[in-house]
Amino acid sequence: MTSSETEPTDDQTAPTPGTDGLADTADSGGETTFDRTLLEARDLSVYYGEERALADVDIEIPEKQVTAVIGPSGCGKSTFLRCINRMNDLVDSARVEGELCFDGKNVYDDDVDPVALRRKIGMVFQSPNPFPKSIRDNVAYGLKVQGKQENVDEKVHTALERAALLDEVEDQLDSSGLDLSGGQQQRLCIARAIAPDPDVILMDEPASALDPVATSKIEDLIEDLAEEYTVVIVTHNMQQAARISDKTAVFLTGGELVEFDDTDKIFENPEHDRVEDYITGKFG
Amino acid sequence: MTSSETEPTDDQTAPTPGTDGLADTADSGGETTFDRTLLEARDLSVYYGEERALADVDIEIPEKQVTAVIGPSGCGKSTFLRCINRMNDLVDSARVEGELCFDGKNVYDDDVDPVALRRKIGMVFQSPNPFPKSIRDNVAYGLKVQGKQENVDEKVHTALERAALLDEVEDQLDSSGLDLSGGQQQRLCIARAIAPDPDVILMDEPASALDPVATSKIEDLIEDLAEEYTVVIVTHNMQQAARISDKTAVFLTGGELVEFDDTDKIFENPEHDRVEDYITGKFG
Amino acid sequence: TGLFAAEGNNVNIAGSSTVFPVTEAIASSFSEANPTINLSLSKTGTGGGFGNFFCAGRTDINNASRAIADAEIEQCGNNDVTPVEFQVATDALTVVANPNADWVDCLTVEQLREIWRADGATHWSDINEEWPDEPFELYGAATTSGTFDYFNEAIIGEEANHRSDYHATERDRTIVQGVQGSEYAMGYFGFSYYSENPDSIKAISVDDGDGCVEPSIETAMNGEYTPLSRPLFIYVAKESLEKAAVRNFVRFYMKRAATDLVSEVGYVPLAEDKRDENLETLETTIEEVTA
Amino acid sequence: MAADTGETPADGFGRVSRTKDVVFRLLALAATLIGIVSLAALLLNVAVDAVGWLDWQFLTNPPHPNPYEAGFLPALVGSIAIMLMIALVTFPLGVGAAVYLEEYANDGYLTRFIQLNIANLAGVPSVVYGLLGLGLFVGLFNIGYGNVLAAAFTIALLILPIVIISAQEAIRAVPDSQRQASYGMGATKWQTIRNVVLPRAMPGIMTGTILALGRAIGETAPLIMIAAPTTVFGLPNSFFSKVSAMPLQIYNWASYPQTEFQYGVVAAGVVTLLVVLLTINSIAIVIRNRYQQRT
Amino acid sequence: MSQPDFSHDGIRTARGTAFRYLFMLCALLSILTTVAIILTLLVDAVDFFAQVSLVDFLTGTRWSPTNEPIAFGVLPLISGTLVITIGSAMVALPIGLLTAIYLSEYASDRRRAYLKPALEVLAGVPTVVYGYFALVYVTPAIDAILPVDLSTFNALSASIMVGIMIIPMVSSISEDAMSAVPDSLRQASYGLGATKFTVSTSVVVPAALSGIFSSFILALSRAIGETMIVAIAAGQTPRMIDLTDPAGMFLDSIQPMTSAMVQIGTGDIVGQGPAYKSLFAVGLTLFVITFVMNLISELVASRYREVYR
Ligand SMILES: Nc1ncnc2c1ncn2[C@@H]1O[C@H](COP(=O)(O)OP(=O)(O)OP(=O)(O)O)[C@@H](O)[C@H]1O
Ligand SMILES: Nc1ncnc2c1ncn2[C@@H]1O[C@H](COP(=O)(O)OP(=O)(O)OP(=O)(O)O)[C@@H](O)[C@H]1O
Ligand SMILES: [Mg+2]
Ligand SMILES: [Mg+2]
Ligand SMILES: O=P([O-])([O-])[O-]
Repeated sequence: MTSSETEPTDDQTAPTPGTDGLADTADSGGETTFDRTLLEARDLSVYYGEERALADVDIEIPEKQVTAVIGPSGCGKSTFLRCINRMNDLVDSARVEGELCFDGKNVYDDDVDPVALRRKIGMVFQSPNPFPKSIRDNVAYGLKVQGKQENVDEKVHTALERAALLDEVEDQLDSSGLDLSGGQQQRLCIARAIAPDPDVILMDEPASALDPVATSKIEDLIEDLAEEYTVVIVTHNMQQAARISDKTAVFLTGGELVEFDDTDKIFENPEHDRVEDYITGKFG
Repeated sequence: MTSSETEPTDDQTAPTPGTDGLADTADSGGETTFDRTLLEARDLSVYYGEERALADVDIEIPEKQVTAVIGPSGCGKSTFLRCINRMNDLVDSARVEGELCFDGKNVYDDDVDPVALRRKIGMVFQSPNPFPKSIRDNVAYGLKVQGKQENVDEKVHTALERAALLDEVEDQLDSSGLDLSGGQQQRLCIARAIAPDPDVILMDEPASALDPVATSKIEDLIEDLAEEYTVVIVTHNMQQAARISDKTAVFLTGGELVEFDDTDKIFENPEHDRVEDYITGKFG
Repeated sequence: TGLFAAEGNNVNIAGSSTVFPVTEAIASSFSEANPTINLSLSKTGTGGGFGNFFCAGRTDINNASRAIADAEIEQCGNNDVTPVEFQVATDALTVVANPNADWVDCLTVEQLREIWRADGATHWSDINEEWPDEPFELYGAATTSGTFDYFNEAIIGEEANHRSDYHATERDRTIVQGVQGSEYAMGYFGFSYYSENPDSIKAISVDDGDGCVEPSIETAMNGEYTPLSRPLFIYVAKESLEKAAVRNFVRFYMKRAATDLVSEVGYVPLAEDKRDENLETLETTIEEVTA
Repeated sequence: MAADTGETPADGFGRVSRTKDVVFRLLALAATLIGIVSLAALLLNVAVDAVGWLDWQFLTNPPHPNPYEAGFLPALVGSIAIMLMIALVTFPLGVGAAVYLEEYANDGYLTRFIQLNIANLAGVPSVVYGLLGLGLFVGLFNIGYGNVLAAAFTIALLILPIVIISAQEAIRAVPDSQRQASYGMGATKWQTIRNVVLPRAMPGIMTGTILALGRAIGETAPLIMIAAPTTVFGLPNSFFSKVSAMPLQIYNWASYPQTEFQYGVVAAGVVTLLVVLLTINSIAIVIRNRYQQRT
Repeated sequence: MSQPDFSHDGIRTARGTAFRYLFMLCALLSILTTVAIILTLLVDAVDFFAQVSLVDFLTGTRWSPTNEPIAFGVLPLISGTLVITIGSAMVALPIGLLTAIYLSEYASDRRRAYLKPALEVLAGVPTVVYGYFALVYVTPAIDAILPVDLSTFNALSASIMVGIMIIPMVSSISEDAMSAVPDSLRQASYGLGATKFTVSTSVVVPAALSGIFSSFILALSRAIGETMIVAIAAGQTPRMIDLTDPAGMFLDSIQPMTSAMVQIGTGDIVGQGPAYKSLFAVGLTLFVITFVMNLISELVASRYREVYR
């Protein structure tokens, strides 16, 4: 909330995460650098039946950067993520208020077809969920449902390459996606998500089911992806958020977005005591 | 392990838990006070299939005191408890090595009938599990299965009274045990466990499903019970262990009993760094 | 008598499906007067009833649309069952066709033989060139039934075999429905099945050399309807007459066999002298076993 | 489809055609309803046809070749007698087998073999059970053909697998914490089963058994195979009385020459059979609902 | 220190053992049943095959147990069974599968709550009632509606009725398999911009395929063993089917194995000759076919249950 009013600047360089970023952000105070905003929530609230899971969230997510969403369990991180591609439509009890704009267009407008919307947004889930099909069919699935039938093989290869999986599976494209290891499965899911070439990739705790080695591969991959895609990632692991993201949004209990800023700023010098408490582990 | 060599002393007064105990135990160093040992494990190991859940445990549990068993999740607390009344017999894959003596008799000897053993040992479980019968029949259940058919009504009353439940249910003894609140149900289960007048009461996280008010009633009750019974209680709540127990056994991952001593000693000045780390929340 | 009283109150009957309706009608009115007697009645065909039930000592009474055969008497004898014959009605075995088959109303015995024998005619036009050039669709009694035996003997005779490529069934209802369903169908069965369905099927008159005779109760009773009218029987095991229930039922049966009850189900009732003769036989036999 | 998607989000995101979706949904709904609706239509037909035929005299008379005098009583009583007998046989055997499989048997080869065998038996055609009854009860044990005992034993074997499977489900649904509580009190296995497991599983077991009896009451082919008589006039007065049953009587009537049987008497019989069946099933549902709240 | 007494109580132990074996006996009864089925069928079938060669039985194309010339070729009966199976499969498999998809993917919980029991009523209606429906209502209705020459006894209405009867077997087992497909797969598909139709047909159905397959086999096995519907409505004409003439296959009377068994069982067949014993030979054939199918279905089903524990 503190930072959502700031205007995007021309500065295209994302602040590099790590300790060297500390001085910059500490100096700039409330002032933060912004790219072009791709996603923007205004007064976004979500209710499950009577219960409010997201409370008046305002946020501007920049294009082609990694934005991390962190917060204690049940604070509404997943709910927020699923607002972006309207996956909450699938939950009967869910009700959304406010606006969420994708490139200026409110995705909750009546004329928006959520199916069409989702074709612009890839999604990767907490635990790897490949289809019980061949690796090739898994990656080609999105192309198939979206009717993008040309050059399928080429696109499958490219997607697997971008997902840093190609080398490992190149000669077993016809074996089942379920036969891969957990980390490979998750990269397969990433390949599946990027194959139809979406604009945004949403990831909901994509590494929580993985071992440290697999996790670090996925983290490397996410940083690469940000060169071409806008990545929004939910994580419960603060170190992970600090390592890979450019921006960090901190939700706290009650579905409130307490602070949104450059990642370095959040981790080194947050505005709010509650955020500091949460980050240092005193709460949550 | 540190203290298991020390001989029981004549000192019948259990050290009172709380801060005043601190000075005593801190002063006495490795020296601890013991009552008569009722339960004694020697080199006790338990395997589930190939996996070892309890590793060479040696412990002497004194009579008519509260012994708390704490440790991180999966460390083998429940497994240990269920060794005492041979409930592990019901798990096909479980295999026990070493000895566990009840009043000097190894309960794993061939001539021991686990059914007879369990009649000397009451057990209370994590979440209240009353039978879908009347309150009276619930409490009388042990008497019935054990063939103790005289003065059933009187014994039911006494048990309910000791379990601090009589006042609340006196005029609805014939209504179902399921109609009680969670805390009442758990006290009903305690009444059920003590009605046949066992020697030992085992409790496996008896308050973990309860709200704070119900929990504190149960805690009071446990302290009272120790006047007549030997109580062994598993808890994941260190504050609870500190509040109610005389002795504390700390298991750490791998089913290892790392430290067993007077509760005050454990909480104020543990021998092992790992125990200290665990108790202060740095680990587990 | 409670719900589970003695075996002695049971009367078990099996046998001919042709005689079945007669026995059913009589058993029904008998059991209304005697509710404690458990009468059971099975449609097994005459031969099946003799072979599997009656002569095996499993039933007290067998319905029969033909007289008992020597082999069957022998089988009964081996099991100490003594069959006592009572004629209970007369039947006019009826050949039927579809009402729309307007070209045929009467057939000679030779024509019938040609239609029903093995390697005989296959098309209507084989019998008469003016008739349609369509294959027969034939429905008849199952081979072991009394009806089959009787038809086989009266029409086909010794020299030829009854054909086997026809719809053979124990269930006469099937024949009615089959013939009703196809213009080129033909079938035969007991008269009662025709008399119940005179609108949906048409009876064929039979010419035994003396001109066409329509099957009816009258023509059967006065002996004009040849060669297809036949006597119907029940056979009672002499040994079963020791049971009071069986005695009472057979007495009741004999009296009723001469009444309209029989014509109501489509058969010719017994003449009164024949009935008296039956009753006499019955009482004599009863005396023999109860003595 | 991709071509439908507009390039500039400001104009919305385009629309993806839902024609297939809608058509498929309607198709699936139609498929779901087709069986139910056609059954309802047939039931309606038979109910209409039964009007005027299903009356007191029909329910209290013995059968008769004259459709206006025909009655259903012996078949009705026969069905009920057979069913009671079946309940007496299958309930203890079914519960016993289920208790063994759920509470005693360990997960060895024998158990899995028994389990597979039970699943298979549940799928053996009823006419084959008829032959079993014919060979075993009528032939080998010489109980007699077509009587109450032979009929009940034969159909009991037929529904036993169904009873066992549903009893197993009911027993499996008893929470393990209940057994633990009982063993913890020093109860023996049998005490635990009798005092804790069975009382708790009983509504489920009863429901399953009663539903299986509903299946039993409609069985015809096994009765035919054990040579149950075509028509019975009196009420069964011993275990060895020849017995008919409602479906068998219906099957017989369906072969009678008169159309009054086809469109009247048989319809009345069908309606009676369905009413009895429905009553049985509603008893099961009442039991299930009555006890379901308590869990 | 006097040791506590935890010794075994003889009576208690004996009672426990007695109950154990009593219950075990009940469970073993099911195996006895199977053995008894096989033995009763085999004993008489062996008698039969002593008089009729097994080869003639299995390859003969004429079934005429009582009519001269006598022939015991089972193929016409298997043909009849095949016709009914094919016919009922054409009704039940698509309808049952669509029903399962509707229930699992489209119907709201409330709607499912009354549709499922309503469907189960279909399976609970006695088969003799279905047979009666087929003969008395369905055949005349088809005859009136379709411009075909339908025999009174025909495979068509019998197949339709058998098909309707087995719909619930297909739908409920398939639905179980579809419900077992983890939601995460559906989410993945929706997340890629799939419509409900695509999710159902390209993710849920393929993932539930083994369960669906198992439901198909089980339902067909049930159709093969169905007796009363065919005995009442399909006729008694054992004939070889001509697969090139589908109309003739369905419009005329046929005789499946079960119906032949009923005919022999009620027929006017005397004594212990091959005509009577053929009942058991056909019964054995039927048992073997359905047993193998049930076994396959059970094995396939247990595999799908493992996939998503
Ligand atoms: N389908 C649902 N129906 C009802 N309530 C829901 C549903 N999904 C989530 N909630 C509730 O909404 C709140 C936010 O849930 P959400 O899943 O967004 O949290 P989260 O931050 O992702 O938590 P976690 O870290 O545990 O995944 C929680 O209180 C949760 O119980
Ligand atoms: N029935 C069982 N079969 C196989 N392994 C088991 C079984 N019960 C427990 N274990 C394993 O044994 C180990 C110890 O389990 P135990 O239940 O004793 O832990 P615990 O300390 O009580 O944990 P918690 O605090 O979570 O209850 C764990 O690794 C557990 O996975
Ligand atoms: Mg979440
Ligand atoms: Mg535990
Ligand atoms: O049943 P039948 O009268 O033809 O033997």
